Parts: sequence; structure tokens; C-alpha cells
Amino acid sequence: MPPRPSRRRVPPYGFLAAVKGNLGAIAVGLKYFLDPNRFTLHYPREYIRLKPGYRGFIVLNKAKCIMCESCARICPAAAMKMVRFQAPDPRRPGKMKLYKYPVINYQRCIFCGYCVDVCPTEALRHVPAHDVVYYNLEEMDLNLEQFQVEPKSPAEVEGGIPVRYVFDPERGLVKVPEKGQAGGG
Amino acid sequence: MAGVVDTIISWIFWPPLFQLVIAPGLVAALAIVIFILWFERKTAARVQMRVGPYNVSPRLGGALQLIADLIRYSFQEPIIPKTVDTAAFILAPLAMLVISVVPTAAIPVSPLPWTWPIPMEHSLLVALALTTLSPVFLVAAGWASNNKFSVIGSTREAFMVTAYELVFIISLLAVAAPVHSYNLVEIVEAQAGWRMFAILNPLAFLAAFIAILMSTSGFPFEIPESEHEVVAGPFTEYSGLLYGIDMGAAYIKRYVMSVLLTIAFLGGWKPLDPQPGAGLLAGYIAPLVVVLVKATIVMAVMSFFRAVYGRYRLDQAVDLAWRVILPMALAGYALGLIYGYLGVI
Amino acid sequence: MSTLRSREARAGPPEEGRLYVGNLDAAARRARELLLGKMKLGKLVDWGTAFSLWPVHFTTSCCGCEFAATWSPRFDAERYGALPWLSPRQTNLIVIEGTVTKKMGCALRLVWEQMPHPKFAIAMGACALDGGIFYNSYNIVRPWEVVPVDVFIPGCPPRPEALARAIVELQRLIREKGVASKWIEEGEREDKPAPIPKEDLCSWWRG
Amino acid sequence: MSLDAVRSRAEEALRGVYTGVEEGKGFVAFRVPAERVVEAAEALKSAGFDHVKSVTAVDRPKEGVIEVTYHVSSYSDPELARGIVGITVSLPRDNPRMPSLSRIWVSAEFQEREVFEFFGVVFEGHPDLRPILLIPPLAEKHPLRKDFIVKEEQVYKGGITKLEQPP
Repeated sequence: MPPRPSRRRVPPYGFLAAVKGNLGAIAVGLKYFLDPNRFTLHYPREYIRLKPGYRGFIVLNKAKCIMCESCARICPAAAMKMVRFQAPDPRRPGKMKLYKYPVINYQRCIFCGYCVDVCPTEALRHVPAHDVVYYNLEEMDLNLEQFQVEPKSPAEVEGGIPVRYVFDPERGLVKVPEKGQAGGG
Repeated sequence: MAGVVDTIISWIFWPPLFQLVIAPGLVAALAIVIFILWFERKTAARVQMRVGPYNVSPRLGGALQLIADLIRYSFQEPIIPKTVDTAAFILAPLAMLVISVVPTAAIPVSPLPWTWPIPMEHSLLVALALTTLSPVFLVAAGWASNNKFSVIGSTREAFMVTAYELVFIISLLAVAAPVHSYNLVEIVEAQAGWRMFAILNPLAFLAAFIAILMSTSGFPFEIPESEHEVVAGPFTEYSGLLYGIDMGAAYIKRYVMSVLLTIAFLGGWKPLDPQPGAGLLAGYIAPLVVVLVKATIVMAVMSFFRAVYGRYRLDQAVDLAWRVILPMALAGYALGLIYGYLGVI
Repeated sequence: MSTLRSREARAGPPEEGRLYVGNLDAAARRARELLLGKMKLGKLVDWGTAFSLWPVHFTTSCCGCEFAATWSPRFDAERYGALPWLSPRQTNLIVIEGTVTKKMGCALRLVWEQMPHPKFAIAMGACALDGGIFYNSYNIVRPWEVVPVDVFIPGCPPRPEALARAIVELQRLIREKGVASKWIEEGEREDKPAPIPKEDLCSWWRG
Repeated sequence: MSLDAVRSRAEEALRGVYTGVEEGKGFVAFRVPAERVVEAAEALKSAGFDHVKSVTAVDRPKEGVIEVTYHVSSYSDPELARGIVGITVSLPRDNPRMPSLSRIWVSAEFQEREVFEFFGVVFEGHPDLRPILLIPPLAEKHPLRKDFIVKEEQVYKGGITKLEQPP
């Protein structure tokens, strides 16, 4: 559609309008100064518990993995790779079998969740953790053992209080404590 | 023994020293400025539904934030680029700091003659003249930096100086007219009861208030250092302690001008009325505290405007100063002349 | 680029014909030993630096939105004493948000050099760590090849809590390791060497 | 519907110059020989198309051509602002040269520089034909040509580890 010429609303102009506008601005500022509606999340002490389905960190359940490589092939950032092991096959004694398991490199992972979606046996799943930071790059490149460990949100580990936000028609966003269990779990 | 203590006290409270260095001079200025900066950040946060500085000292509500900033600035690397004029670059902020405090020498905080640092008849004029000095050093700081943003910021400051100085002087002369005196003590003594000039002459008070905001880059007029346009204005090249001094000097100037505004318009020490023969506490310290509290409230109101107003453009600010605020100040002066002619006060 | 003049003065012998006021070098050293050794000034400096991390943000990609959200009312990061500042001379933290192209790498290096010591860097998002989905692009550099990065945040983009966590971790790093006081003690912070030298980054730059 | 007016105006201006027409949604492109592109551009400019929205190119190695397309539109004429008109030029792939249109439309200048560095198309008469986004060693390789190889990684990490037990 071509742009339609819009009719601009001209604000009221003049000395009285200016005085009124300034006083109105100060009045609004004073209203919020005297009765602030502060909904700041005090982050290390409080945290937002993520809803199910949030694309957080990814954890592997090795028992379910059928080594189909779909996750590594679909990864758009080439963050997920297959590591290969050659070991004796328990079903056919004397023969060797090639085992392949995915590992992830969080340096590149963009948390798109394609690998979780494509996994045919739900061996990969998202963990509701999202605020993990690293001091160096090496520890972000996980190996097979580290990939099976479920990462914990540091705020949860340090004993933060889970909160959630609800919309109040009069006051806007309001922070309320999460109902039910406090702490982890 | 008591004689020794008395001697020491008399040395500390020797007005020329005490007034310039301790209160309302440098030490009190720094303390109040640190409080006001914290208050400014907290107020802006409060109006914007935030918390503001908090985690540095949760029990005090983050009141130590400015101390932390000061420590960090003091122990950061002071970068002095090779392209600057080194002597001017270093001396300009220091001179600005010193010159900003100097007007307090002419501002009396008590009616008793032994508390005046320099007994003079025209103290209002002297204080006004001394407050006009510090922009020179701000412009010099920008010029010495030899950076395009600094030079642009300095030029903006120079524009602002031409815009606000006249307004400030005329609006303060509106106070001197009805009293028939340039002596600040007489001006305060004329404001007995609730007849303070802020109520009698609101036009001049408002003009002086806006002129203070303009002169110290208060928030609606933070034009020389507007960081979205010129990086940090005259302070672009300053880092570490020198930048802290720079910023502190601007706020100290605002503080000194607020003290002057308090004396001239808000009745100074007026709820108190020290009689001749009053002691150190009743005659000097108590009026001083009243003045400082009033000045702090004035600065707090100025800080509150940071949360309400957006920044003006340079042309808008200069236009406002010449077309609206200057006629307002002149009208206030006319009102003061009428008061003086009728002998209201 | 810029030097500490006193360091220059300390290095060479006093020139003849200059006003020579005692042994300034030894006096400075003694004062430093007194302040750092006896009065435990280092802890104070670390405390001040940790709670006064003013970030200059180097926004090249979508992570800038999350940076803005972190300083928004909901995740107010000014609680940690971090005030976003747009002039690098007065800051001590750079937050690298997003893909850094080869041409932008030079700008990143120049901004980094403008900042006074002690200074810190946070690399935010997958693009700033290893390129993200642009890992095989012909025109990007990794920010950790240009400046020494202290804290890495994975995510595309990370949530505001993750950036807040990075600031908290950086504060902990400064206070536990005493990075800021180490700078005063040794005069120079030991930078992790950046793999790409500045000459390669800024070969095209005529400035 | 609205494109028809734009199309008829452009056809009228380019009569006798263009050799083919392609049409898309809100877009019509005229194929113009390389030696007559300046003439076509001047005709469009005088017809009221006053700016270039984008200059792009497509590398077709099988046909041995690089097709450069100028998308032009109008700010001044609201009727012409309803559609976008393209002029497409086919250039030989081994020596792509064409006259610069930045003299006619100033807004084409930076985008011609971009096409120059990404495809190696030389715009003759361009006032300042330097690379704009890439830095020198890369800018000579013309990365958006189809024969520029970017590095790809395989889905396996490392080699094969021999184990005594299954992992």
C-alpha cells in the first residue's frame, strides 16, 4: 500500500497552553513521585519462573537417543555436533559398533529449539534455565557427560523467590509472589 | 584547658575560613552535592517506576552509590591525550571548582556582623559577579581538549551564558529594588514573616530559578553535555578524577546559586532571628543550617525536573531565554520597582 | 594513543634546567605502599569499582533490545550501580552486543582503547561469542579476538536476567580477585593478549 | 490496478528502449540493453521517477551473466509512488561493466559501490568507486558471486574414539 497522507494533529499553541502543559507534566511527575508503582524485579533475590515450553538450555537423555543425527543436521548454527565412539556391540559379540551422540556448543547455540522439535524420541529437552554466564569459552563447549547434566538457574540455586507478573487494569503490571512452593522444584 | 578549646573553636569558626572551606563552602557543598546526585537518580527512577541505585547498600537505599562512583573515578586512569593543551586541560576543572565556591565568601548566612567573612555593603553585586566567572573555565576546558565535540559543547555553553546571565542578574536585582539596598543581610531582614520575595515577586523568582537550571546544565537545559548529540560536550576528553571534578564543579555552582536564591527570595535564615549577642550556636550554626536546608530543598526540586522534562534543543533554549524568560525577569524587576516606589516593604 | 604523563616522567631521568622537587618517584611509591599495605585501600577501590560499572554499549545487533530491557523499569540494572553512558572516556565496562564485522572490529578496538583502566568487557549473545548463525561468514570477527572479554553470555539474544547475572558475576569477580586494586598496585592491568593485532584490524582506517 | 498507471507511464517513457518486461506484485521490470541504459534512465527521470530505491544484482554463472537491477520510484508524484519500476541490465560475467547512473539519480551512488564490491560490477563514471562495507583483502573477492566458497562444517566433532565399553 502506498503511504497515505496523514493529517497531523497540531497541539494547542500559545502561552496559556504552554503553562497548562508544563503544570500538567509536573503534576504527572509528582503523582508518580508520591505514589510510585514500582514493579522492578530484584533479580538475584527474585526471579521469574519460566513457563513450560520456554526455550532454555538443552539437556540430553542418553538412554532415549537413537543416534539419528537429525539434531546435528538441522542445527542452523552448527552448534550441535555428533561425537563418535567405536565400542563392542552388546548384541553381536565380537563385532564393533559406531555410537553417535550429540554434544552442544553454547558459544554458538541460538536456542531456536529445532533440535528438540526434530528429535523423534524426545531425548533432547529444554530446561527452564536461562541466566547462566561463563567466564571462559572452553567451558561452554560441552562434552557428553556435561550435556546430560541439567543446568540450574543460578538465581534458583541461590534461593531466590519466584515471582510472576499479572496485569492489573488500574495499576498496569504488578509483581506478585508465585503461588505454591517456594524455592526450587 | 578550656581556653585552648575555645581558641581552637574560634580558629575553626573563623568566618573567612569556615565560610569558604567548610560551610556553606566546599565541604558542605560536596556533602550536599553527593546527596543531591543520589536524590536525582532515585527520583528519576521513582518516577519511571524503577528502583534506582540500590544494591550498593540495601539498608540505606543505595545512598552510598555516589561514594562508590567517586572512589571509582578517583582511582581510574586519568587519560591525558597527547593532542590537548596539558596545563589548561588540568587547570580548567580545578579552577572551575575553586571559582564555583568563591561566591560563598560574599554570601552572609547570619545577620550578626562577626559572622561575615568580608564586611561589605554591596554583597549581592559581588556574589553575582563571582558566579558569572565559572563558565569561562568550562569553555576553556572544552577549548583545551582540542576535540570537535568539546569545542561544540563549549560553544553551546557560550550561547547559554549569553542567554541566562542577563536573566539571572536582572531577576536578582528585582529583589534589591524594593529594599533600596544591595546588601544581602538587609534583603533578608526585609523578608520578615511570610513576606518573602518568592511570594511577593513570583515572576523574578521563576526567572531566577530557570536561569539557575540553564546556567548549570540542569536537566531540561542539559545542552552543552547532551550525550546523544555531542559525546559529553566539554568533558568528552576528561576521564577519572578530572571528570569527577568537572561534574562536581557544575553541581557546586548550582548549589551556590541555590544558596543565593535562598537568601534573596526564600527568606534566608528567616524563621530564626538571631539577636546581637547570640552565641556561636544560635548566632552562626543555626541560621547556617536553615539556609542549607532551604538550598537543599531548592536543589531537590531542580533534580525532580530531570524526571519530568525532556531536553530542549539549543535554539529552543536560547529562544526561551530571550523571548520568554527575559521579559519575565524584566516584568519582575518592574514589579520590584513598584514595590520600592510604594514602599511596601 | 594516550599515556599517563606521570609514567613517562617516572621512566626518564629528570631533565636539567627543570624545577626538581625532591624525589617524587620515591615519595609516590611510599605513599602507595602506605595506602595499599597499611590502610587496605585496595578493598575500598574494588568495592567502588564493582558498584560503579558504567557500561558503554556497543550495539551492532538485536541484543541491543535486551540491553535496553535490562535497564528498563522491569529489570532495572541501575540497582547494581550501572549507569549506561555514551562517552567511553568516563566508563569502565563495554557490553558487546551482537555481530562484529571486520570493519566494526576496528571501531570496537578504538572504543576499547578510549576507555581508562581498569576496564572490563562483557560479550553478549551467540554472535559475539562464536558468530552464532553467522559462524561461517566471510566478514565477521569474534569480539574476544579483538578485546579481552571477562564474562560471556550465551543466548540469542540472552534474557535481561542473563545480562543482570553477568553484571553480578563481574562484580563478584572484581571483588574476589581484586582486579581494580591490582591495577593500582602494578600500574597496568595484565590484559589477556588479543589474537588480532590492531594493525590488521585498522589497516583500512585513515585516521 | 494502481500499478497499471505506473506501468503505462514507464512504458511510454521507455518506448523503443526496452526489450522485455517482467511483472510482479507491485513491481514491473523492464529489460534494457547495457548500452542504452543511460538513455532509459534519463527517460524515466524525466517521466517523474526521481529516486532509486535499491540497486541489486544476481549472479547467473550458467548463463554467464550478472543481472543488475535498479528499482526506481517517486516521491514527488503520488501516482507514481504506488508502484516500483525496475530496469534490468544483463552484463557479461567475465567483464561486467556498465555506465554509472549515479549522475542521474544521486541515491544510487552508495548502492552502486555495494554492488561493485559484492559482485565486481564496474560502474563507469562513478565519482567514488571504493568498497563500502568490506575491507580491502576481502573486497577484491566479490563474496556474493556464486563461485565464492564460504567455509562449512560437518555434523561430526573430532574423530572416532575407540572404547572398551559402550558409552
